[in-house]
Amino acid sequence: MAERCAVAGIGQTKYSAKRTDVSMAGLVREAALRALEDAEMTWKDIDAVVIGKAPDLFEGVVMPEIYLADALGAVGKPMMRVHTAGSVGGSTAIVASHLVHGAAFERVLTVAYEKQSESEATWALTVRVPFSLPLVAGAGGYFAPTIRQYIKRSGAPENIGTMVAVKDRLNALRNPYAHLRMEGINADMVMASPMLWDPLRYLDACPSSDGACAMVLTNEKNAERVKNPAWILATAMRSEPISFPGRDEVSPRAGRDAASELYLEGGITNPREEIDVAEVYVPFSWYEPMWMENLGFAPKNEGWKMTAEGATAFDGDLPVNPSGGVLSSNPIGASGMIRFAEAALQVRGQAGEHQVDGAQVALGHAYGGGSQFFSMWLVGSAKP
Amino acid sequence: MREVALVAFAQSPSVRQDLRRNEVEILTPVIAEAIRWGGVPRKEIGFTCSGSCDYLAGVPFSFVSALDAVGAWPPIRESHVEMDGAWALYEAWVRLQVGDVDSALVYGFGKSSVGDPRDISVLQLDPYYAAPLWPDSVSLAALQARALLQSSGYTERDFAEVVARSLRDAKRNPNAQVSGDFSPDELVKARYDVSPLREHDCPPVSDGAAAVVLAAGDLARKVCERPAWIAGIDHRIEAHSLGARDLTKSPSAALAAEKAGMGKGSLDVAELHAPFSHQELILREALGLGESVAINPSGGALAANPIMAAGLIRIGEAAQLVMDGSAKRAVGHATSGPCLQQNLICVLEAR
Amino acid sequence: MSEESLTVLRSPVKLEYTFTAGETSSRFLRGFAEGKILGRRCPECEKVYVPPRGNCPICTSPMKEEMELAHTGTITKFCIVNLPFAARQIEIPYVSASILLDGADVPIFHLIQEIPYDQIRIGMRVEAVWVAPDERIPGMESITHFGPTGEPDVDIDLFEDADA
Amino acid sequence: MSDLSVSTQAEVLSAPHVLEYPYKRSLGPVIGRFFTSLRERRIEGIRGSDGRVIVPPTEYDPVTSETLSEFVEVGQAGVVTTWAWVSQPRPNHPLQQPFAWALVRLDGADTALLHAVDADSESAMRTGMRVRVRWAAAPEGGMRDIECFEPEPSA
Repeated sequence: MAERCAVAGIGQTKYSAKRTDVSMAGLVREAALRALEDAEMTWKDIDAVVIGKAPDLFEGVVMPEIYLADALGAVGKPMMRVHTAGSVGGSTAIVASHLVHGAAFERVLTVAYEKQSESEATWALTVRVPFSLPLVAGAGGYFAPTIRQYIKRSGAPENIGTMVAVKDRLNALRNPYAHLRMEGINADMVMASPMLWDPLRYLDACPSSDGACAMVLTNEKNAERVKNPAWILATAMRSEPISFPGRDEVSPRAGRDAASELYLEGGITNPREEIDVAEVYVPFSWYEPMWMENLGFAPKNEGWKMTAEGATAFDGDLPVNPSGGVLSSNPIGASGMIRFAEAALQVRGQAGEHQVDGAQVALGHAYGGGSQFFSMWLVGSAKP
Repeated sequence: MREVALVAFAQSPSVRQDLRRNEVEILTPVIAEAIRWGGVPRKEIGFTCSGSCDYLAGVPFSFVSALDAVGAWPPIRESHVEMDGAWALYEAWVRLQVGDVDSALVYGFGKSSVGDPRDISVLQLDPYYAAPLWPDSVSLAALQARALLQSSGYTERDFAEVVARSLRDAKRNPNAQVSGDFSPDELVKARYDVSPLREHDCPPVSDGAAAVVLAAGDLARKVCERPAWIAGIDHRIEAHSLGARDLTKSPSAALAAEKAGMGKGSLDVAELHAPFSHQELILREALGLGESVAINPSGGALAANPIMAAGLIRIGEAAQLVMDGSAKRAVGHATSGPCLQQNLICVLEAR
Repeated sequence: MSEESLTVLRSPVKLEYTFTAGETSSRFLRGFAEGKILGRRCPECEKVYVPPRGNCPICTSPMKEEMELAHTGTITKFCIVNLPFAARQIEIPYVSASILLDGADVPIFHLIQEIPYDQIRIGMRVEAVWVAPDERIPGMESITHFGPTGEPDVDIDLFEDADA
Repeated sequence: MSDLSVSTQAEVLSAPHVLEYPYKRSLGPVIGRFFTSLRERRIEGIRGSDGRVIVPPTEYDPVTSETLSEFVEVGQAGVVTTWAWVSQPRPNHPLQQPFAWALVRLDGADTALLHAVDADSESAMRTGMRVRVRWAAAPEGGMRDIECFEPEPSA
């Protein structure tokens, strides 16, 4: 087994529509400092910095690690920038863990962020490219058709999406960092919100947020100096092309293959039983049942039953997105790392109001592009 | 540290403007050649990592379509850095150190002809203090060149000699875009672009791609007669604001070289990623490269500069010389950011 | 000059590009000017791609064999767009759909019209509606939209995996 | 020099494509204060961990990465530490007639500020010369409130 790796510190910013009180450096700095304080470390304890974010068009800053070197204490150190579209927050954490697992770095700071209020998310995602029709209307427009296929194929009742939208927003009320904290959120509110990309309504969709998430990953020796580190049990990444004959976009094989490798490496034979809590990348409500099937928690076409039966609720047998998930906070570049970090918080027993009692093994999951990039990790309270 | 080697390197001819092909069409034959030459069947490659820049193509997610050049089916372990392909090689090297994977495909690509790289590079700068003034990449390099002229014995003729040697060597490089016989005296009479830099002191605008196959331990020995072993690889970054840096030095290059163990043995050749002629002089001093070390026999970035691949090409060219037996120990260098702010050193040797 | 301190910097960015469609795409786009929808077939996988690409995304072999595709096809997925996003160039609501043309193995992406949006469904048969011949340009805009053919729906078996 | 551009197929289509957006950048405490003072025609640096006065003020120390907060007003003239002559200004450049980019260490500052110098010709430029700020007529908040620098008239 390569050098063990653990999460020793976690930092998040308050996610919100606009952070007008900080510069971009100030935003990432806030998360990084909190992660260092959590790990009881300072800048000079860090050996390398790995930063991740989604397209640079959001902020209009090319390769921002160049400008952010000073703010993240990277001067004189290795610094890398990962970009795998929506899954980037997760893949950045995995790249950082490889620096520990493989390349003998003792303490690595990894940060993922997006400051979408510098422009508009929809603009950056719908840049009109010559010779193509301007049909795609933001991420919702891209994924709504695939959701329609799932509904047709699985026979899921129409209200499953609404149930997820309500559940995640209720969970968000227990998370001080969440962007949307909607007191009294209920099905009627979701059903009353405007239909944007049939079948997705406004409240079926994630917000656009400014935010950053950071973690300090360490090797075994350093992890032992921290109380209840989150041990990395397994990591997995898979990619597939965006368009080819017979592609199953509803449950992409890249997601299934990544999950099976993850469980093999993590010694998981029955994910539904052995995983206590899952932070899953659900930017549009319907993706919860779809990812339950893709991740092997439910048989094909039956993921929606977990939502319907309350299995994925905060008090269900597999709580999904107790933090409120992407539906409640979505700085795109950071959202994947927030999933990974929230999974780590759960097994460290540090998730506060949204702590799932007795969580020992947690899944962090992210996806990106046209449902074609998947990154996921399993963390545990016990050393593997 | 697990033994990892470059076992194949391929690149496209660097051209001023490839109107015929888009990025994927340029990249596909390059990856096919690297795979064919690397001896590891495409479906057995353990990890794939690439470097590119959305802004160069003017569209978000330009690296997504590039996946078509790789044949990512069944789904592959793959990652991407929004940096030069040399950093994708570093990530692949780290990935192979973990031990569960034995081979990696690494590539970098970019069509600089689509946009204007001199302006695109401005968006790398401090978005509050520098970018709003729009100092293009040649203007910043010229500030560095002037600082060097003032603080050292170098003259503009020394710049011209770097250019003359590079473009003469480039005549032997079929992938070079610019090459020829020019005398330093002739070059110093040419018109300035941004003084003190003349057009030939600056890199050409290039479209191109490069790919490398890495293999670990016995697999490398099995598929390649003379693998170019990575004896050490490291990269470091400096503070960003130009006014707070000593532009005539490259401490991050020197530190990366020390961490990569470059000094632990004599060097036959160094491929330095110096897009501007004066930067080679700064790097030679920072790395302590004496006369015995051949510099940029490929012609370097002055002869071909496909942004996002040019750094990976330096490492590939250095590895090529080890693989074909003409060098026993070589170094490939890559840079990122304005005026050599970030530098990577890869030490390659025959074993 | 207002007294309180500045909190925002206006930083307009404008970059100009010359976008090149590349060889394969240019032939595809020029086909529209002649009222044709062109695809290419992979010699190894024997699958037809539209829009065509220089190489097959599955096995990466070059795709040279070109053929003309039918102007009829089947809706594999769609969505009714109601989002008033700033950069939109089409009146909302509009329906964008993936249409698997007869003879093709991957869908193209276009508008659906001439049918009440709540009657559009997966598996519906549609055909291309072209602009007048003299208005055709090298681009998918030469087809204004796809409309219903009136044929019975097709049960699309969408989800078998390509084990290339 | 043989610049080879491959465009053998004349009918390859190309089209202009513009990426344009009016980004709105929130500034935070340090940059906000610097631009506010610029608007009032004052220039403030910030003291680094080693006591150096950094202009323009960085939020974090370039060496120790410590958060910085102590502002120090500096002079509106200073010394050119390096420069570069632009004979053909680009559309986005600060000046549209030939000019020099320069790093200017203002009186009282220990690091240099990047900006443009409106000199008559390249021969008027040399390292070590003194230049002073020329303020923009109507400040809007930002580095262009300094329109450029101009050579200080010799005494």
